[in-house]
Amino acid sequence: MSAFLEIDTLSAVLHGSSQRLLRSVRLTVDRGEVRGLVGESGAGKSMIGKAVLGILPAAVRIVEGIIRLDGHDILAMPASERRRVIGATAALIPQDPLTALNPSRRIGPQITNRLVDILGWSKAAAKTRALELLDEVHIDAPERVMASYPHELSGGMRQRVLIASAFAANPKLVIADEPTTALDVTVQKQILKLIREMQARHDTAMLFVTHDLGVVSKVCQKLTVLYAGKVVEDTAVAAFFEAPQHPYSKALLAATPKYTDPFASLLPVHESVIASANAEITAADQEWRHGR
Amino acid sequence: MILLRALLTRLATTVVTLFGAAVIVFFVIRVVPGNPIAMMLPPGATDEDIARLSAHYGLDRSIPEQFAIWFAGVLHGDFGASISLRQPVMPLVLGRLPATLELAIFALVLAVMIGGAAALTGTRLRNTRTEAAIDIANGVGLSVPDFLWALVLILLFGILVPVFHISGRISPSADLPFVTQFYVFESILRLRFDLWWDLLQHMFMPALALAIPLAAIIGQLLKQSLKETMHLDYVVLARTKGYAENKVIVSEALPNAVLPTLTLIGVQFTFLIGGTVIIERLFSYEGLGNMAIDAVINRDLPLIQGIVLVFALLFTVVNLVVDMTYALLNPRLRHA
Amino acid sequence: MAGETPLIRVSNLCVNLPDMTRKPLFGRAPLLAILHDLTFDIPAGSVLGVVGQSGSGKSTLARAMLRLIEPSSGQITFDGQDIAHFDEAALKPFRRKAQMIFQDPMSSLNPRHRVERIVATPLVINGQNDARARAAEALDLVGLSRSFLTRYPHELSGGQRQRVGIARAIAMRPQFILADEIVSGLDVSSQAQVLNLLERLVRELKLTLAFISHDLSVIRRLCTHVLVLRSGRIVEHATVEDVFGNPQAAYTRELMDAIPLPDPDQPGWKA
Amino acid sequence: MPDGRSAVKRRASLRLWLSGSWLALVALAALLAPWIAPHDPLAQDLFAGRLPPFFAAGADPAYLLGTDSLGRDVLSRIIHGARIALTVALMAGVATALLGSLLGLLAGYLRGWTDIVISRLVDIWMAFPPVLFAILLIAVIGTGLTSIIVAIVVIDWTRFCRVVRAEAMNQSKMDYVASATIAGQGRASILWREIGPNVLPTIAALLTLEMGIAVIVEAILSFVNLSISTDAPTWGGMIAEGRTSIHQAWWVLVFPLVVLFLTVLSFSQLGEGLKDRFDPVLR
Repeated sequence: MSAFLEIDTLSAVLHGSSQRLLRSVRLTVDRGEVRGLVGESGAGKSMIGKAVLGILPAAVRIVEGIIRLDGHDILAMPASERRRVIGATAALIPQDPLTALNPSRRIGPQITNRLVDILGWSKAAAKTRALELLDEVHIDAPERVMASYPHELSGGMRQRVLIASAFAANPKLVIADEPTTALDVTVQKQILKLIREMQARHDTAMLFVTHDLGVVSKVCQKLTVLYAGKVVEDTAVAAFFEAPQHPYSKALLAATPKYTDPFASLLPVHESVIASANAEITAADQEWRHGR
Repeated sequence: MILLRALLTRLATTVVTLFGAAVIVFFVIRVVPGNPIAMMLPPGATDEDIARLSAHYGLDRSIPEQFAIWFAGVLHGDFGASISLRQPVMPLVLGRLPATLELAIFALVLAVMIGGAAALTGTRLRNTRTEAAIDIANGVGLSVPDFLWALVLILLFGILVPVFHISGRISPSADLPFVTQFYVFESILRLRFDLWWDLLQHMFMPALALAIPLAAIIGQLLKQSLKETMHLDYVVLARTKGYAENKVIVSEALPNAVLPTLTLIGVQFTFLIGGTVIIERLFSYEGLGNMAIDAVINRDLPLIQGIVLVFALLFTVVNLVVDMTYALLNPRLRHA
Repeated sequence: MAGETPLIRVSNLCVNLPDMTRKPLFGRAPLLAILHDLTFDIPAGSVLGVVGQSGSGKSTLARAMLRLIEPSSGQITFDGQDIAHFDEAALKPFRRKAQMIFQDPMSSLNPRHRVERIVATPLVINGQNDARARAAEALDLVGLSRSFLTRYPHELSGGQRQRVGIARAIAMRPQFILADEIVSGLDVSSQAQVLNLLERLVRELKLTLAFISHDLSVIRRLCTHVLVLRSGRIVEHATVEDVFGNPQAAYTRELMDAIPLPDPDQPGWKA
Repeated sequence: MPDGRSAVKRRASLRLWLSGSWLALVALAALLAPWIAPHDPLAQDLFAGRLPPFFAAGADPAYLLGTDSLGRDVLSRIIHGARIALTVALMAGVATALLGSLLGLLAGYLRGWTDIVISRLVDIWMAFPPVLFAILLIAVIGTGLTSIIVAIVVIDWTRFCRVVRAEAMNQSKMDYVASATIAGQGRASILWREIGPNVLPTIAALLTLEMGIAVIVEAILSFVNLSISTDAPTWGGMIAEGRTSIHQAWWVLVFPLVVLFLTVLSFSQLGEGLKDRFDPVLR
């Protein structure tokens, strides 16, 4: 059986430019698997998630490639159809819990609205489901939280609500876009454990976008490393932390701080590594232009 | 509780503002060089005439004394008597205020409708030629003040294609059953839709002139905050849930994007009311502003003071109402 | 280092600030105690790491120590002088000796000034006549070529901007520098570079440094002493070896355990 | 988004170019009025009253844009009117900007009592309808060019004060101000060297807007017969006169109205264009 999410030779450009932001990206996420998507700022990691969810900014244009979600070739679909398929099969856990909840609405409807408006559940059924989900994400007083406004909850609580909301419609794929970057470390730990727990319970495929290799080592089984929109390494997490293959991945790991080993970590990325990675990109671009 | 305390604090500052306004109007007329009595009398009046008239209006007393007397009267609702119209100021002003209020509110409604439609359309069709066209229209709309728009409208729809009335508040031939001065309001209550329609036809041109700059400002600001809101995570999240674009804009983005526009409308609405002064003059609309200009031309000091104070009161009330609405609409403040 | 007078001695420092979240729509906000009775020393030549989560008061501490805000009570003794309640005129000598590097260089570098002006202005203000030459020198020290002198902040990368912030601070040849979360906005590769640079400068220029961060790994790398803050109170204050080798406070332990190390087998993370 | 940015830039430079050209034309007309105006703007010729413009039937080619009811040449009056319009725009605009911005900067940066007093004054000022205030002031201090300029400054300083105060407050919160404090810069120096340059584009945009408004205020005052003198060739006075004879001679209203409209529009577009041009991030 083929993977649940399949991205094949996906390339995207900025409108009106020939410079590629994504360079023939290829990756798969299987059912029940968490794949980390790692890179520094500007590597295009969030853009891949956005492309899958159909929320790319208007200025970014996909020029080639296939995104197959549960067997549907979503790029080939008309927009309204695509919206329906994505809404029914995929969900997003966003980065910033402060801005990801509508400040003028109570929590309850924000969890249930997809069920009621898009999937046609009854209000009562949706409410039962929401209470069940809030219990799953370990929120103690679900009734009270449902009646609250976002500003009345702490950052950690809001992120729990967002996770509950993401899993509400039993999605087959969840895309987590830097879900703990805005949180304090102690809260981050709880949220990471929760995401892992929810993913296992619902047996979802998950694409976990992050810049933090430490986080990857905690929640992912597979890992894709991006540099300038190009996949430089695609491997299993255990193997990666054992011995990263690509020089850039190696440098990235060496630059990641580790208080247990302060002097073997936090090493600057050597210029020669950047130079060779850039040369690789140039070569790939030439080949790509040639092939078209 | 906090809201109540805020309201009281706000009322206190409002009182200070109004008192300051009263002081300034009073003293501008008296302290600045130029004898108000000499302004009142026709050229060629003798010194004796001036002295007699001064005594009659109490203008021979010291200025602080005059102010005390006048202000004591104001606190009792007595604004003195108009010199040119030989009637008490208060009923005169109250008789004209409804006409101005109806005009200003109609203009506000037009501005919100036009500006809101422009903002929503621009957001829905962002990064297209339509949005660029809306941007340009907004830019022109807010660069040119109501006075010029009024002249342009008079020229286009009063003279070139005469489809609207450009003078007066209601057709002179209409016989008026009204007991209040709120004609539009009362015509609906009395089910006199013929009169209602006639009133609207008269109001449309001046109201549109007043509305265009405000509509452009609303259109520009609301579109900008809508577009910013469209990038926020909760809106993006709604899109991933499968909602159609229109629904996302109207039910997710709009309720939050409207708040900054609302605070702006407060100040801008007072500007709009201020604009009625000259617009009423242009369209010979019998409102407070038209009366104010006559009062200045006739050097009718008590009437000028009364009208300016009523405007000041109106402005501060508008600001108060807008602030309170903002607090009520914002869940952060409502549940503080 | 024991016995030596510390460069900075903070005693019984309290800071109360207006609470903007409870500020009524109109009128004054109620006061909220941010820092409660803090007492600690920073010995000359040491690097003190201040760690805490959001709301711990670490940025308020930074602003109080550099007298951007006036403490509500307590003393801040710098070089033997209590500067806690000095006015700007009296602070003038202190301003020459203590500098700060800010978290967000987009906000801390004036967008309308070129790099040269940004780095040289403090020198000019303090009456240095060779300000331009020293600005260029400072740029050399942080490893930026002189061609950067004529650029505007928005033309630089995040790491470069942060270097300009460092150059501005060291150009004054201060005794003390306070760095407030200066690497939290950077990618790991630039982060490592900036930390290496800072470490070299501390050594070469014999600086005393207070380094505020939420990241214990970074503190472990750079600092000699650690101060752990929680809700405006000191939870633990010791040398870096003691804190990491044998943390006394349960909170410190909890903070350390919560850091996700790049290691799939880290204890405490299994489900 | 370089793509969107370049479109914005293109539009900004087009707008700068168009509005700048029109204002240059008006300025040129104002400077050279005595030499380029075909007639004396005050000369009446009662036999040549209400002549239509050159393209209409019955026109006299000597009067390109026709004549008003007193037989005065419309084109010459527009050209001479540019002098008065630009004088008012420049003097009133600059003086208003100076007064309002200074108070706004002080209130926004110093806060405390300075802010309370200035803000309260602004509140009181905003409680008056500006047009009525202007008419009242002119009625009291008398008509004439200086009076108009004084009235505009007295009334419109709040426009600068409010915006500049808010902007100065925003800028004061930026870390570059904290950084300057740490460097030992005094308050005056911070206000002038650090905050000033960041508020300047806002002031520049407001200034050109204010120039347009000043021209309008002059027109409004002419309209209620309180401007300079009924004879003097001001655009507002021509419009007022044109309004009364609109059914007989539309051109007396239309030409000065078009000129006034374009001038006011150009002033504000110039301001917006300059603001974008000055922005180091957009540039």
